[in-house]
Amino acid sequence: MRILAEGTAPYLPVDPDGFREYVREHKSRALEPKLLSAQEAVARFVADGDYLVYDCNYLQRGPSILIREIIRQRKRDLWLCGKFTYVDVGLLIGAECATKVDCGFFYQGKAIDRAIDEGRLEIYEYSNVVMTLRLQAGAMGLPFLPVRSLGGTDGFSQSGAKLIEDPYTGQPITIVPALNPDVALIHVHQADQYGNARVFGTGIAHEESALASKKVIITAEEIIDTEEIRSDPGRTSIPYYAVDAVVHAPFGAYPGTCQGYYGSDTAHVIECFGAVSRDGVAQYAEKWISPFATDQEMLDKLVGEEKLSQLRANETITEGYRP
Amino acid sequence: MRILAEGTAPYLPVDPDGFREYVREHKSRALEPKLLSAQEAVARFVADGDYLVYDCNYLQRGPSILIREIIRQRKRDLWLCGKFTYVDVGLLIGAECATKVDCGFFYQGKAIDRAIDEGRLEIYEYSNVVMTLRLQAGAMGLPFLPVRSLGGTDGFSQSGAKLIEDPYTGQPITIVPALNPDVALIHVHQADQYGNARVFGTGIAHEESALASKKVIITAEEIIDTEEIRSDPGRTSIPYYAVDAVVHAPFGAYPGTCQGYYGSDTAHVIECFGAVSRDGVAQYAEKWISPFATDQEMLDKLVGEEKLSQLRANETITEGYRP
Amino acid sequence: MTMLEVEGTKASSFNEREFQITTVARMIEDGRSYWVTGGGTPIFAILLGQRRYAPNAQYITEDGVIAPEPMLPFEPIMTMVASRPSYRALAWGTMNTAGNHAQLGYMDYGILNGLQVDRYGNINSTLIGSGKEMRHFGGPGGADSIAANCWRIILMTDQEKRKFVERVDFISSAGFLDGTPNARERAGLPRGTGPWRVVTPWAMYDFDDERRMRLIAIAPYVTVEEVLAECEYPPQVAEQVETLAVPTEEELEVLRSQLDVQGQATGVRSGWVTLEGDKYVRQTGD
Amino acid sequence: MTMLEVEGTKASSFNEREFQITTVARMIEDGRSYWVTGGGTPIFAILLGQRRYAPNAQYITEDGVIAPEPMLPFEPIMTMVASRPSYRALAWGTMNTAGNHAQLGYMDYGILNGLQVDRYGNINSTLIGSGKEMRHFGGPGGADSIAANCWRIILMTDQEKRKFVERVDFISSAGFLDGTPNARERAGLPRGTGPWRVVTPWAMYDFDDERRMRLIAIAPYVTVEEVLAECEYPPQVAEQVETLAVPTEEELEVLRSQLDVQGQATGVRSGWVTLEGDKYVRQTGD
Repeated sequence: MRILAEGTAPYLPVDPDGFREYVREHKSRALEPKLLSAQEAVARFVADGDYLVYDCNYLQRGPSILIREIIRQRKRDLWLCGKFTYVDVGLLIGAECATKVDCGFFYQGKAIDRAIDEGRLEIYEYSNVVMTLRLQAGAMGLPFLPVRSLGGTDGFSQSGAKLIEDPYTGQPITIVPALNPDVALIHVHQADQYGNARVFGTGIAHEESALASKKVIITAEEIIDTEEIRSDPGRTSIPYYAVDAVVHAPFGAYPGTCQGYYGSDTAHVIECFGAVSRDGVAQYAEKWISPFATDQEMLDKLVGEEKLSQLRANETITEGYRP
Repeated sequence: MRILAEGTAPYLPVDPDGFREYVREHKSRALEPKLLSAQEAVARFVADGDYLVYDCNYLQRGPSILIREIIRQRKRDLWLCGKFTYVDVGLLIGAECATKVDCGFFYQGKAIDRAIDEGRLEIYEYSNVVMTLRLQAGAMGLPFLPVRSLGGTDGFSQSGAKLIEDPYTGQPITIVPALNPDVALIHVHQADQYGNARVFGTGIAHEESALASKKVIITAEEIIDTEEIRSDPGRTSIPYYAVDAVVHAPFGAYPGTCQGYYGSDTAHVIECFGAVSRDGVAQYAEKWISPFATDQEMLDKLVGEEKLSQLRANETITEGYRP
Repeated sequence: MTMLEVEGTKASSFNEREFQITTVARMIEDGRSYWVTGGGTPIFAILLGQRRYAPNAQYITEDGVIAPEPMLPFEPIMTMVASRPSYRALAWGTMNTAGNHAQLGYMDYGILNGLQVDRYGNINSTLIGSGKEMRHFGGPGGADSIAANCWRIILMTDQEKRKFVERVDFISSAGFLDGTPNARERAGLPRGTGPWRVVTPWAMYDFDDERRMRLIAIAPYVTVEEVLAECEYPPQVAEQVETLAVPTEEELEVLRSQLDVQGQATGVRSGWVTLEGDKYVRQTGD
Repeated sequence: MTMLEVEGTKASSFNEREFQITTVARMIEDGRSYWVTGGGTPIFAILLGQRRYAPNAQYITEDGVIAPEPMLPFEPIMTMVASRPSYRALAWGTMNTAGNHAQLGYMDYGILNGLQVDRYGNINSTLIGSGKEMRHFGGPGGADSIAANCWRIILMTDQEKRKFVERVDFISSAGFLDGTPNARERAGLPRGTGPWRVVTPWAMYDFDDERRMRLIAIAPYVTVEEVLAECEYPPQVAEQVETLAVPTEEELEVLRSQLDVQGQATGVRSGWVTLEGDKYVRQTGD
């Protein structure tokens, strides 16, 4: 059994026993109310220097409200899990909140080019599934998982992966280090006050991200009664004990879509792409984030009731999204 | 990176590439009707010498109808995945259908004692979760998975596990070989004619068992229209392309319970324990299996409409089991 | 000194199995999580503990039922993958759900049964004897994962000579293995875990600094000598062996009328104990 | 000889992107499974193929949508984790669902985009240039897993000199790597997989026995010389280079009125082609 090759990138240290001890000390197994405002949740649970994972992205059932809150609170030096993202990486880098990214995919633009040119951004190379698999390893409490891709690519060389001789087949097999982020942000359709959360429709790695992470903030379109959770336990995607904060966030995925609940605000979506493309994140933040103490204020004043009603009406498909 | 210790038991060869090639050649990705009788399904898809996994067990939402059919068809030399079983292992060994078992748990009795004494049974030692994890490795197309248990036990020595130096932490970690059974039997609440299957409530490893196995037989309480599947895709537990045969089997878990649908037949359940305990499997089969050409005939003649209605009525809990 | 005393009316008549269950029920810590094997005494101990002392203790079963409010009583055998034990859970998963969450450190306690236990808390549920005399039992089931991954393990077993041995015939579920420092870690098991208490109908044990099983308390109806006579390998004995408090009528009411109504757990191989004068006395001839 | 000819009325006017999409749509094999990247031309190719030629071809997207009957057209960008593309699926999962099923060999074909491709079919979607001139693009997304695990890979890219190179600036998704026998297997990738076709608006390539990209067909509006002029590194050229059939009116009707109604895919960097006499001619100045 030999290590045949290894990538050279730094990666978050692999420490399953340390993660267990964190869980033991910091995660409550009691049913405790966890409702917080977005402001409080980010202030308490997102620290400068944290490794941050969010599920889905700013445009598709992502925790967009918390990404804006992170920018508002000027968090610094975040390390991003860049799986299946579009504009979020660009926004967080353009706003100078992030300095490292494990890359699966992100929408590229001058905001990112400039950060690279100025030496403000390190990129380590993976791919989407490889990142969700690293999260799965983290969510299983394991140090690593094998994977049948990444091997042979230049991404492999600039990652934390290793090529080993499989002790069962004798053949080469790639393994990737478990990922246990400091903090996970996950937007869901419904949650109760304890953090039992329901996602409807497809997702990227919401369950894995929550279970793999030390601190977990759930934003939920609807807060539902625990009675409802107990009446259909098969619909629970994330159990309460993995969750530290629950934020009631109707339109929390705005300007993105929250499938089954509302469509995206296409004009705003294009504006996001523009901000990242032409290095205009500061202006974007000046318009959509900094003038407002809370996201709700932005939704009220800048988007308005009529537009929001329209976005709800645009989502004509509800099959499969209402239990 | 070193192998520090290894178990000595034989295990099904680990061959992810071979499994892929089997899938490529034998599993249809087209939507094709797959309805078969239990008789046809077992005749076509269970071969002597096969490694057999079934999910749950003879008493709890298991494919009891197929276990009886295997005994009726006198299949021989099966290797059983003995996770979370009660009387099934004893029944299949007492009926001389099986000669090997990977042991997580099974109800022990004279039927098994005698098989051991007569040298007709090999037992390899794992545990329930270790077996479901081996199935998960198989269901991910990977050669092995790490696990945080089994190490240090005598089970480890009599298994296919290995203790290796973790290339990430430098600490010892146990790895277990992926399991890709020849055939999986899974009882579900609902399925369509293509094999899209829904399980409600908890389970052991139904999804993992289906995806890990070469041949998959689904028995379903209800055959539903594909339109219904498409109206709530979040409820699909197993996708059609993993499935080879769909058997319409109301009361297919009898004498066991099928949660949300019917309770168990307690008298018959006790009879099963008795058959395994006192080496009376032959008599059990003579009463419940061999006189009948099909399970339906047994249900009609030996159990009867009234008893079956009662078992349905006994299941008063339906919350969470009806979409 | 009396250990695990609770408020209530001391029962004047109960059986030893009920004593064992109430003892563990009183150890249930509020707000903590328990991974319990589905059948037998562990599930009754957690259910009784929740009802009497620890309403916010939560449990998970091997089939991935998370924090249920089960419909009682259970049908015989039907303690997992069945509707009554799964009732009103907060989430339903599978066996790998339970296994993964335990590997992550989310399970504070595991409560187990076993055939045999040895001086280092290793548990056997696989086979007894060796060679021609060997008899294979059911295997560890979920116990191997519970014993490996929960932070603290409570083993519920019988006080019988052949069950308390120097070295179990087969280690199905890891205790402290050979008892050397870090033996568990060297075997790949999570740091900081291991056996915590062993509770029988007669006695309670913990593990000393050298990871050896130690008698710390006995039932009021037995003596230390009687307990030690039922240990093939003598455990360490604490300087002060305490006396465990007897069940209360309130506990027995819950246990008998809501939980084990068919006497499945409490009826098994269990002697009867009655108050005679000011002493609890085992009825012999059981 | 004309390749991929289908029944229908030959269109007299179409753009090159439409030509590329219809070419791939005609390659869709009925009853097979496709893992397609959510955005851009691959999804339109499979949708068009299903509608015209292969009603029982199925596809899965990176977010675990299995065999949907999507509501068309999609909103801009909203091709995954959104209700219209997920509509009437047979199952909904997550990214690991898609990844696992692909690792198991359930995905017959993958259809991909890329920035750059080299003579061994390696795909770059990460960065162009090196040193000070280096520019980072978005990364492989799901393409690395698609390229590694699907049985056959179809790459859809542009016919531009800088895109067809000897060695890509960065291997984001594995082709035949250094082209030596079993290079993929030595890198831990599944046996028997690899690039299968490259389709541009001008041409189609396969891979020869030595795993080198080879020109096998061209559009009727270009010559082999024009194609080769748009390859920085010259590919192998088949003995007989065939001519690809043009889109039919029926295909364009579906593509324009049901699929890409906003011209998102077909409008991008694409020249117009019209029938002049008996020849299809590219309109210059695009």
